[in-house]
Amino acid sequence: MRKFLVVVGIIAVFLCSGAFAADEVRIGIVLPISGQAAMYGAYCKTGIELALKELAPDNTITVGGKKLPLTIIYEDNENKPEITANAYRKLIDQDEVTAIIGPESSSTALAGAPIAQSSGIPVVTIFPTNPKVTQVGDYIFRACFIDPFQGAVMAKYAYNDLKVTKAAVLYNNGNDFSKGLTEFFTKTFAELGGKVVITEAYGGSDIRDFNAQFNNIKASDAQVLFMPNTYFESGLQMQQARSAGITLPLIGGDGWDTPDLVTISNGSEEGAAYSCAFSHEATTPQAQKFVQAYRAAYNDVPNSNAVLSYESLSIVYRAIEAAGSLDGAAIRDAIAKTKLELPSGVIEFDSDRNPKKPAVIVMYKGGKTSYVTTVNP
Amino acid sequence: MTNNTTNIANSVLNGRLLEVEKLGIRFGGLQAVGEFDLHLDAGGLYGIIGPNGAGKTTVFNMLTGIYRPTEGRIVFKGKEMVGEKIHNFTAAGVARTFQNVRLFKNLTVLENIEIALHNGVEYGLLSAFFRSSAMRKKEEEILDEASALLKRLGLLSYSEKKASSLPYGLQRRLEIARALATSPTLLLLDEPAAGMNPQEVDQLAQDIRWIKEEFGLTVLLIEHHMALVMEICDHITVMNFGRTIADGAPGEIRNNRMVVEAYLGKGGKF
Amino acid sequence: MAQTEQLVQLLIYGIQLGVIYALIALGYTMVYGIINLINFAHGDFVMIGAFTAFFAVNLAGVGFFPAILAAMLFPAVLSIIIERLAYRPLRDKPRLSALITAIGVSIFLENFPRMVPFIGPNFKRFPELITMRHFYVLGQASINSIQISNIVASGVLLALLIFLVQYTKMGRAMRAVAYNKDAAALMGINVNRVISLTFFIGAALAGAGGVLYSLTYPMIDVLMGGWLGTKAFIAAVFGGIGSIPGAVLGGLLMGIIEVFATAVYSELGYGSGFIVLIFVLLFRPSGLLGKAPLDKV
Amino acid sequence: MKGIKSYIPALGLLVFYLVCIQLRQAGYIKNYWIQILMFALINAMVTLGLYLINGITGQFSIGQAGFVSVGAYSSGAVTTLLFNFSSLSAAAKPIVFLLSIAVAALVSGFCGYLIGRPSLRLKGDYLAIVTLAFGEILRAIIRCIPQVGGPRGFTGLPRYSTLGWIIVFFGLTVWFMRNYIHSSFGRACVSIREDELASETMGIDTTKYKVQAFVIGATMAGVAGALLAHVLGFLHPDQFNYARSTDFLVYLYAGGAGTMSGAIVGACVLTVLPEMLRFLAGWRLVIYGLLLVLMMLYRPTGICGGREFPFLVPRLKRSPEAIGGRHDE
Repeated sequence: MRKFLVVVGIIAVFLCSGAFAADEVRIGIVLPISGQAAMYGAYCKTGIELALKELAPDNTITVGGKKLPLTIIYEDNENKPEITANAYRKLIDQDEVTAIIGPESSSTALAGAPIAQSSGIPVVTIFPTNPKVTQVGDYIFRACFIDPFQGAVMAKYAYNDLKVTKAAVLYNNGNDFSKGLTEFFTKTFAELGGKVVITEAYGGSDIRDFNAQFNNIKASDAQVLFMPNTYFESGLQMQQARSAGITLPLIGGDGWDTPDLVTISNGSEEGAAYSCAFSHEATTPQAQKFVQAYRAAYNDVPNSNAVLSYESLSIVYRAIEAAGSLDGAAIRDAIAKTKLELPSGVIEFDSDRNPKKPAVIVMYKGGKTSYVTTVNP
Repeated sequence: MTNNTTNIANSVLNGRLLEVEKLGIRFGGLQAVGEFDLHLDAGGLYGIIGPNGAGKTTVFNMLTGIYRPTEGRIVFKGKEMVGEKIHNFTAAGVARTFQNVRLFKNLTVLENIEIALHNGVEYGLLSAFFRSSAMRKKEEEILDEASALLKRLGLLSYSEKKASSLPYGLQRRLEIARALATSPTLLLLDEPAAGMNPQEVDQLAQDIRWIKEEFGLTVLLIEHHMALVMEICDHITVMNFGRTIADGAPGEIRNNRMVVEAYLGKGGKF
Repeated sequence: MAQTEQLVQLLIYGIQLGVIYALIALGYTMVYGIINLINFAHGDFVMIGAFTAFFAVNLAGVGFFPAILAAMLFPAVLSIIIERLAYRPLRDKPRLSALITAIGVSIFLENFPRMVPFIGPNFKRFPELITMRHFYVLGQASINSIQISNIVASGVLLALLIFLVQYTKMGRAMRAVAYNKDAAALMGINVNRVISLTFFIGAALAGAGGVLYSLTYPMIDVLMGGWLGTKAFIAAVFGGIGSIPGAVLGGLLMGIIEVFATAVYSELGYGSGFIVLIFVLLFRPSGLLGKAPLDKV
Repeated sequence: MKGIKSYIPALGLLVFYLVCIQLRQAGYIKNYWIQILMFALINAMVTLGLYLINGITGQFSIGQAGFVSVGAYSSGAVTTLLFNFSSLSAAAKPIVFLLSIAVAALVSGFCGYLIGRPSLRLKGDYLAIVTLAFGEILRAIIRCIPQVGGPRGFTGLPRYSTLGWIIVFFGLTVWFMRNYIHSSFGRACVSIREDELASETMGIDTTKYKVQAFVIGATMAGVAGALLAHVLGFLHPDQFNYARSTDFLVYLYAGGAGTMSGAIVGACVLTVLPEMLRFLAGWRLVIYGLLLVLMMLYRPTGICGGREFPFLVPRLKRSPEAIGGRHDE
């Protein structure tokens, strides 16, 4: 019985620990800090921290003429839907945050977004490319592009720039992002007059052997190979494809956009092209400033996760300032009216709360990415 | 399961309760038992003896459906039983104990008996889920029946004890009680006296006779303990190397040269 | 490529995957054979082995043989410590308590290195220890130097294991303990030592498997052992858990079936491996080479 | 008197619900904790199903998440694809919701039969592997069904499950489970765990009861899955992977596989624990793993240590004639 009381006491302490001072702005960040996607969480954190350092070096935010302290609360979602729902609930109910940034993937964003929508808390999700995420409601925004756009971009690139008509696809049928890009690439490529002659799948990020798939692709008459997968899967795939004797040009999506890809693909990425929001060669002052600041802080080139997180926090921070209050609806409206110069260009949201921004196509050359072309929506 | 019902069931049968003809089983290439015949009349007390590895337990396993014989037939109460599942043998009225006691060790004495009363349960799954009044009534009946049976066998004061906590002799007795709870007409006892001291064996002999009469059973037992078998059985079958080498009344067996040789080698004597 | 060349090529791919499954499955089977424990943390020793080799090569600059040796030793020693601390106290407790402990150990082993700064959650490239060369065996079907080294290394390790189990005193002791722990103890066999040794060997094989796996698919991360371990466990059961030849056969067949199923229909490729497994178990309930447990009556 | 007594647990649950609701209204309990409580009770239901299969019947299933996914997806299909839930009238909503749960129960129960029937020849770890494989096959199949979103996840499910619904179904699950276990059928299952051969010689059709346990356990998981689907409003096939099945196994044995209380307490404690450890950030799962090991070392029989809450054991009266005093013979 005594033990029972102790447990009840502990629980009570936890339940009551949610009381905060009112004149403080809290922003919740939901990221995969543990679990299989933890490295993305780590990248996102670098972008958030950099943005914070630039925007609020003294950890304050000016709301309606008053300078208020700003607190950033990170929550782990293990990249799992249920845990994301819990993280959202905690941030909204217990920490009483003003806005939420994250999570990073579609399958988790879709579990969290309805909670924020019904609680009237504005959210900028970082990297969920599934169009359905922002369709949850008017409080839900995203920083990245959506699958249909990016799929179409790569289809156009293959058909118009590479001038090929027969494509092969290797995708992860356990991954929403990969599946989405595959669908829209196939659709647009067919509309343009090309044909996806072979689609091979694999069943999840744990799979590391793609030889059987490449064996089939090699036997097909495809002229380009589209691999809209994560950087580590694609890094291995590039190696195995080359080792299996596949010499087709390789193209992919922004899942490839991280310097880590090269460390895994080890040279086999030469000539591979992909679409992303941001090229670190971009010449705008915002972009250059960001790349330099990032390099100074982390001694690395920023990847998509870092850029998008940086932009997410900037959007939310500016919107709270612009709204001049901590009211959810006011901030939501301010986010919708965003017009900011950010590293990947001038960010504005369309009526579906997706950012209107062009995609750039970059190519790996000598282990580095180099700018190829820009495709507008 | 009262005294009367089982008595009536037996008396209806008049004649052979169990007929086993040319029963045999092979494991791989090994003929474990062959050409085994057995005829049991209702109400008798029969024994099978034989040295270790003679195939006695294998016969029991075939008579209870655990092994499926590769040849021969088993007719119980006029019904062909070969190929039936174990629980159908039990439902037909064959119950057994095991050489190395196989109680539900972690359950109470009472629960052991209640499980064996399973076939008498008439309520359905839905009644169980909703714990209907009919179900509760039946459960109370089962509880009473189990308690009554335990009382008859002198185990009632142990009913809430874990089966494994009972002394060995009582575990054996509980196993018999559990077999009785399935309302058998034929009870097979596999070495009931194993591990018992002489006093306990004497008590067991009395018990077996008493149980047979009290519950109106036919009993077939396997035993090493020659004195016990000779004392209580009406008819004895002797096995060696999977075959019947002799059968008859205890007096005949005692003087059968082949039996003596099988047990004690040539020149032996009981 | 012609039909037969295709088949030969797929078979080579299947064997390449299968030998690694087999090596890891051996550890499962040995631990299971001795103490009936499904060591859920076994897959994580694959990861630890891979990381050990990674650091040995990158920090000390050693070659293939010292790397694989280090990758076998470190997890092996670690597994003895874990056995001593986490599993031994539970040996007489219900079997499933040890299983849950193993799951806890696995969660710990997967998440602790992630928090260590120089390991972290990121994927790392495994160094190239063997120069990649292709040898054509039939038409365009080829086998490469890494595949050959996998097959040879696994073969050597398997031969060593069989020698150890069949022809040494310790191996006899292991078999005795597997057969009957109490009787073995009465015969003067130090059961604790035998169990420790089994964990040692199992984890060493897992570590070696980790190196070979990482050579073939040169990318490592802290969670790499989870799913690989599960696959190997399935392979061990498929072949008949507790049986050493069974683990080898199970692993090889798993690899080959997976590759062929994927080649036929990649959308369900990895699911089809499971379907085959279920069917095999329905017809051989104790796995391919497992002995049916004899219910002594 | 006796009649009232048997309603105490149900009344207790009702009081618990009312207290939760009142405290939430008064602002003492945040929705966050209500949601965790909902997940805890749903997990407890799944674990109870597993308890019947593993704890009572002594089988070894490690694919429980597969049954949850079947329930979740099939109920989602009913509310979202068959009916357009949000356009239904307020009166029709609960009916459709209940219908979806019934469908979930049927479909997952059928899956339990599908996996239970042919694999009963298998023992122990072989059975475990088949259940694991079955769960993974289900996941692979769900990925190939575009109607429920395939790998992109099933979106737009109505978030209709409330604490009230969940408490009702949790209460029913516990009650049904208790009644089943303490019936002749439950005893038959226990006897299979204790000694399958002896059980068979007691006239028990062990095959039938093993299948029955599988079907009931799967049904409970399916109902829990249906509730879960309508808490989250979103489903993804990878939510129900092999690692999730392991979670349920851990809930069961960490709580104590010997009793219902163990299953319930294990699921609740281990659902809440990771949330309480949130302040550890990245170290959370490291500590969780350690705690699990320490708990099994110092309390190998689980949190409940084989004890059962008294109201989970129905009492029967022995008639005096049957006992006839304490003297034997």
